[in-house]
Amino acid sequence: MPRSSFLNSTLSLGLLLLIWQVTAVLVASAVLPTPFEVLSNLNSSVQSGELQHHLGITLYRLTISFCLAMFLGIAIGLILGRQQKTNAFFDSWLIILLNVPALVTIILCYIWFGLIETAAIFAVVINKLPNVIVTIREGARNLDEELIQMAKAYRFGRLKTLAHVIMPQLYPYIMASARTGLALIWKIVLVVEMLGRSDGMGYQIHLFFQLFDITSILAYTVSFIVVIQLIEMAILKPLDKKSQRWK
Amino acid sequence: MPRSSFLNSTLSLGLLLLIWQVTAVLVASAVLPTPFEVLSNLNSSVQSGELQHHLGITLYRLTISFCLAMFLGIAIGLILGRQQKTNAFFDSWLIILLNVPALVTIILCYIWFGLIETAAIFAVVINKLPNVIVTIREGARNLDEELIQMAKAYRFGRLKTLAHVIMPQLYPYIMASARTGLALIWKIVLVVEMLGRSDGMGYQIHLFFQLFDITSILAYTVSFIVVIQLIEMAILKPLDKKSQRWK
Amino acid sequence: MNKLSIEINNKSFPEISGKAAFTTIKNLHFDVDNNEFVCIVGPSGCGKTTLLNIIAGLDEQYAGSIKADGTDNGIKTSYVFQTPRLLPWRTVLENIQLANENEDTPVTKIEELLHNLGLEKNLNSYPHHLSLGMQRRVALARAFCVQSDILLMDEPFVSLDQPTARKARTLLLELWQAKQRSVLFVTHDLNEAIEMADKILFLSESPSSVIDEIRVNAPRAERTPDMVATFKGQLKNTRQHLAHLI
Amino acid sequence: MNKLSIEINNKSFPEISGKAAFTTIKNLHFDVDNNEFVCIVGPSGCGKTTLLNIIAGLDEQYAGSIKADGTDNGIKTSYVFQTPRLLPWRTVLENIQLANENEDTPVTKIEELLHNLGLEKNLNSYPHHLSLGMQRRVALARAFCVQSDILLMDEPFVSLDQPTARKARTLLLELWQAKQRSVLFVTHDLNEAIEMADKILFLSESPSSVIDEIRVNAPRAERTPDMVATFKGQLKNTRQHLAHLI
Amino acid sequence: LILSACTDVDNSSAIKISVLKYGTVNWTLETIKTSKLDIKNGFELSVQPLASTQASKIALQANATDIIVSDWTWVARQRGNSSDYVFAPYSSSAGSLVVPPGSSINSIRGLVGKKIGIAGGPLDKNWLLLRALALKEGVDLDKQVEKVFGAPPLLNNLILQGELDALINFWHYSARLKAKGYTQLLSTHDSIHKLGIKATIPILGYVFREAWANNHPIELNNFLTASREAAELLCTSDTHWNAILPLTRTNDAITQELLRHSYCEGRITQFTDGEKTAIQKIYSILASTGGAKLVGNVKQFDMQLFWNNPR
Ligand SMILES: Nc1ncnc2c1ncn2[C@@H]1O[C@H](COP(=O)(O)OP(=O)(O)OP(=O)(O)O)[C@@H](O)[C@H]1O
Ligand SMILES: Nc1ncnc2c1ncn2[C@@H]1O[C@H](COP(=O)(O)OP(=O)(O)OP(=O)(O)O)[C@@H](O)[C@H]1O
Ligand SMILES: [Mg+2]
Ligand SMILES: [Mg+2]
Repeated sequence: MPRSSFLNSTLSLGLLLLIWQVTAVLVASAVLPTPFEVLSNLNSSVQSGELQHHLGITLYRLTISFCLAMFLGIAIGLILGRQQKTNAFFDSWLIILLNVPALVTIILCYIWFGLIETAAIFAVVINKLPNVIVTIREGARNLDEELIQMAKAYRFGRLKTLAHVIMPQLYPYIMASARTGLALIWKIVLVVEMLGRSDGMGYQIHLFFQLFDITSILAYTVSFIVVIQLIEMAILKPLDKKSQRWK
Repeated sequence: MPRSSFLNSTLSLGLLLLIWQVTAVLVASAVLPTPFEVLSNLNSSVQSGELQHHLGITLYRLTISFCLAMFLGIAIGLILGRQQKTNAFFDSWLIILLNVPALVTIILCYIWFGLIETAAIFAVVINKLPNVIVTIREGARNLDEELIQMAKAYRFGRLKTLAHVIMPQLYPYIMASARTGLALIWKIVLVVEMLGRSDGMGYQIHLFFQLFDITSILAYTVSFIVVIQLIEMAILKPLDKKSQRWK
Repeated sequence: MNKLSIEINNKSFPEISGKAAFTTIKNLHFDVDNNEFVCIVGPSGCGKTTLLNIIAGLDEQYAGSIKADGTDNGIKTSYVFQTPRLLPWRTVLENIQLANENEDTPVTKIEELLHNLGLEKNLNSYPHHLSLGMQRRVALARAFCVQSDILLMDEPFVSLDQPTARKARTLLLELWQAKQRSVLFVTHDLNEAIEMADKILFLSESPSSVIDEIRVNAPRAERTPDMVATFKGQLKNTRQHLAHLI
Repeated sequence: MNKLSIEINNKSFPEISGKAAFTTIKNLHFDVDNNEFVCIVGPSGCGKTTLLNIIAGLDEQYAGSIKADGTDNGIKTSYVFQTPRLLPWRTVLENIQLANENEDTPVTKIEELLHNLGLEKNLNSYPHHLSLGMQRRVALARAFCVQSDILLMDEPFVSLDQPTARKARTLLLELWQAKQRSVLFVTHDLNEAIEMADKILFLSESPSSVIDEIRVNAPRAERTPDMVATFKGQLKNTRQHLAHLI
Repeated sequence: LILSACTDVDNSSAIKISVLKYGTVNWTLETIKTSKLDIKNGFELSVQPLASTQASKIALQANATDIIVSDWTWVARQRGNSSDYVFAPYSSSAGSLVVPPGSSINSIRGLVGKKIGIAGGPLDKNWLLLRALALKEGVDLDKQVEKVFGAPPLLNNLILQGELDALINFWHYSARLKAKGYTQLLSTHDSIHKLGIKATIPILGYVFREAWANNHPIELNNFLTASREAAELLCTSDTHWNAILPLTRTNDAITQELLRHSYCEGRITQFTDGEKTAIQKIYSILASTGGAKLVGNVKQFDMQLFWNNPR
């Protein structure tokens, strides 16, 4: 009998909190506040409305750049994975794009576009895009040729083949890059906001960092993780379930 | 007739350099130096031996933490992907680990372990690990049950099943996380070195940033990309080829 | 569509690490008349699947030509592959509908067909939850539904029990008579070939070519098991070079 | 190993979205004697593969027991699946060796076996470069090499041309006689069953159980096509309830 | 043996200090090292160069270093978090507000509606003091200008590109702009004076743990002496100045001269109770402008944070 998923996650989070609490008490340093301190900090940030403001803005940036990066990444990754020649040509570009430090792309974006919203979003997309491409490309290289032949024999056409034959096979790769992608974008948004925005979680966290206020940093982190957990529960998990129902 | 791969990459890199050169000349700003300027800067950094020193140290950190993160990530990802119950329990831990800002983990590592090498490497591993886990987990969820049954019927045993049945299926996922992983680790190593080391590429690049010396930043970036290209050509590409020979 | 003429001068698979280049088909020529039912018999590994793939346009790396009515415009095929090749993430019904979208075959017709093949309970099952024989029947239904100039079938009735296979054969003949088209039918079972075909092609070991072409002229109603056995006996006696295939 | 007694009281697949829970096997009991050759015949989708999976220990979600010599310790099986199930990233030889590592069958023996199955040229080919029939033969060779208490075979000889299938049958009988073990052989071809079996089990539609058990006592040398046809004729006349399966 | 090794280290006269590689403090430290001022003063200096100010703060927290350089607002706040840090003044060089050559902005009022870059974020002292000053004139800069927070080098570059109308930046960044003809509208000290506090207060200082200082009072004082001597050398001796020129990372003679000038001007000549009370007053101004964010739970400035020999 499987434990109910609710009980399960309560148990799991409870254990985590316990570990945190014990460590915090043992360490007894301002650098590792107890969960309680973090929660009360979180509470007051919510009360003041500050947290919602910055979280909202960051989520806005995150959503746009996530969608852009995923969409472009899947398209390009699919092309590179299926067309060996194109891939051979652009492979080194991809490696370069992957390994240019975030700092460089962010600075260049800000310098070219100015300290504006577009620059920030563009910088995030540029940083996330190559990761999506690389992951999807691996998936596209490992598609089942038999099913593609079937689609060809029955004249599915491009769109139908994409929707019914290719996408379901890419699904695990898309999920992997969506999950790691949310995390990566969040990490990059932090840097982007730190270097040149006047609002958002990254801006705030950096401010706290200057003051060495770990409690507030953790409070903001917790709020973001809660959002991600909600996304996971409301979108990704159901998607997973739906996509796995044929197994 | 396929163009030789050497010609191909020369052409591709040539085109990139050309685009860069033209943009740099058009922009004509200190912020986007021409390739030539960057190369001569690179040359003088190499002459002084400075670059090799910092590159060497960063590569050392990168290698250790990459190996650790991949090894642990594959093991944990496989377990979570195959055992639904364990996964249900640790899922939220994973999401938390994924989304704790790098800043927080890095600071905590340094403060707990001191500003030592171990702390730096540990911080990188902590940041990379959840990404590997998530990717491998998707792969482990999509293994071919028929082949696993076959292995069971013929009593392959754990190790043999792992080596001959599971690993080859995980291969594309491992490659995806190796490729994006090198890039991610490189990005995190930059922050780790910035926040608490007195050597390495991250330390240097951040110093250059304070002086807004984009030319030097790009020179260092180029040197790193060259290394990654070499890794790609000497290790990953041949691996790819070997693993695809049965197709 | 009228006549289909197939001329494959050479089909080889390129050299791959560990295996030298391999010529599968060499100088294989034959014609398929309008609405003709052609069975293809040949040793395992001789290139039958390769041949069907070429005709279906899935493999373009060969020397030769496939001409329909003298031109080489695309031929509309439906294809029962040697394995079921169903989309695992689509139900039985969806799998068939997807292949049929252009023609808009009404659902009731599909349901009737599935009923005839004994799958009435599994309209909404996913392929992974079916036995292999059931999956093969779904693949059959898919090919039967699609309107096409030519129906390619690669050992379609293996893995079916005798009664189901009999029913499927009848169904195929009915379908073929109702809506005339050419059929290319690969089988290892000479009885089946004699029962179904207008013409049986015998292929050699690879590099394969046509070693013999036998016409079966008896009307299909008269092809009882006895008649098939007699025909086979005659064949064995008159065509020594086919003995190893029988 | 001595006697194997199989008692499956109930095997059902749980409810899944879009499909209700489904009982495949109900009260299916039979024994396999030491070194007995048992053929299983039943309609497509009745649960034959499910049964073999249970015996092989691949499926443990059932009510009942599989007992060898009265105990339910693991039985050492080798299994020819309904699909080849070769590791695509291993060559033919490697695939067979991997399954054999515990026994250390010498390479020459494997090569000989592959030669007998007509695969002498493909020792180092990867499965993707073989035709389906060839892949099936590799799977046969793999199962033949492994020492086991019981050999499970799920329609092993479909997709093979007649001569190859004949050779494979002979090989199987030789192997079985040389190194005695029990064989469970699923087939849709009653002729094949009569030719090979000590005992033929007929299964009903699912939820399936054994509806009849027929012994074939003639020595194998005497089982000519004529004898098989006669035997089948008798069966048809004496056992009305089996008519639909014949 | 291990124990004795440990005590050995503890009793040694070595001082570890973590600073920005290209920061101005490092000029002083370099001079101490090259002129062997540490040996002469009876201690041994070991400098750990780091790439960011944050890194040095982490180092101090992690007990990986003895001394870092920071400002007293940070120390005040950390003391509130029960960290026993102490501050010894080092420099009064302060940031400033600069505008491009020929800019129409010539007063605080002129900033209204303009785009201003602010390095160091919304809690930056320079910015808070400017806001306080503007409030006295009835202008709420926080609401009436377009603020652009960003990294100091990035902002410097943006104003050069003409994307900003004015910029508040740290002094060594401002110096580079001034060398390019940019005008300094207001320095932090100007703001302080206009706010009615007549003292030139230190901005940066050496920060260390009180416990450590109490254990090493002699070495610490020797170090502070050496630091003053080194600064003196840099301002009076061209040879010494030229020796550290590479650390300024500029080849432009005007910039170099400006940097040296500001550096020397920022030397601390005296630090008496007068300055301390001035700092206390400024802190309360900052606290009222910056709010709880800046000061945390430290409502009252703790005069104990200044290093005052062993207590
Ligand atoms: N991708 C490939 N690369 C190399 N050789 C191949 C490839 N596909 C098939 N072959 C070879 O071509 C020959 C013909 O294969 P094909 O699948 O057409 O045989 P077939 O006649 O359909 O056999 P069967 O009756 O067993 O299905 C085989 O010998 C096989 O080894
Ligand atoms: N994973 C599954 N989930 C649900 N139902 C299943 C599953 N696997 C098999 N079944 C059902 O169990 C029944 C028996 O399947 P099985 O594969 O054992 O049939 P079979 O006798 O081997 O048929 P065939 O001769 O066609 O191979 C089928 O009706 C099938 O729909
Ligand atoms: Mg074939
Ligand atoms: Mg079956």
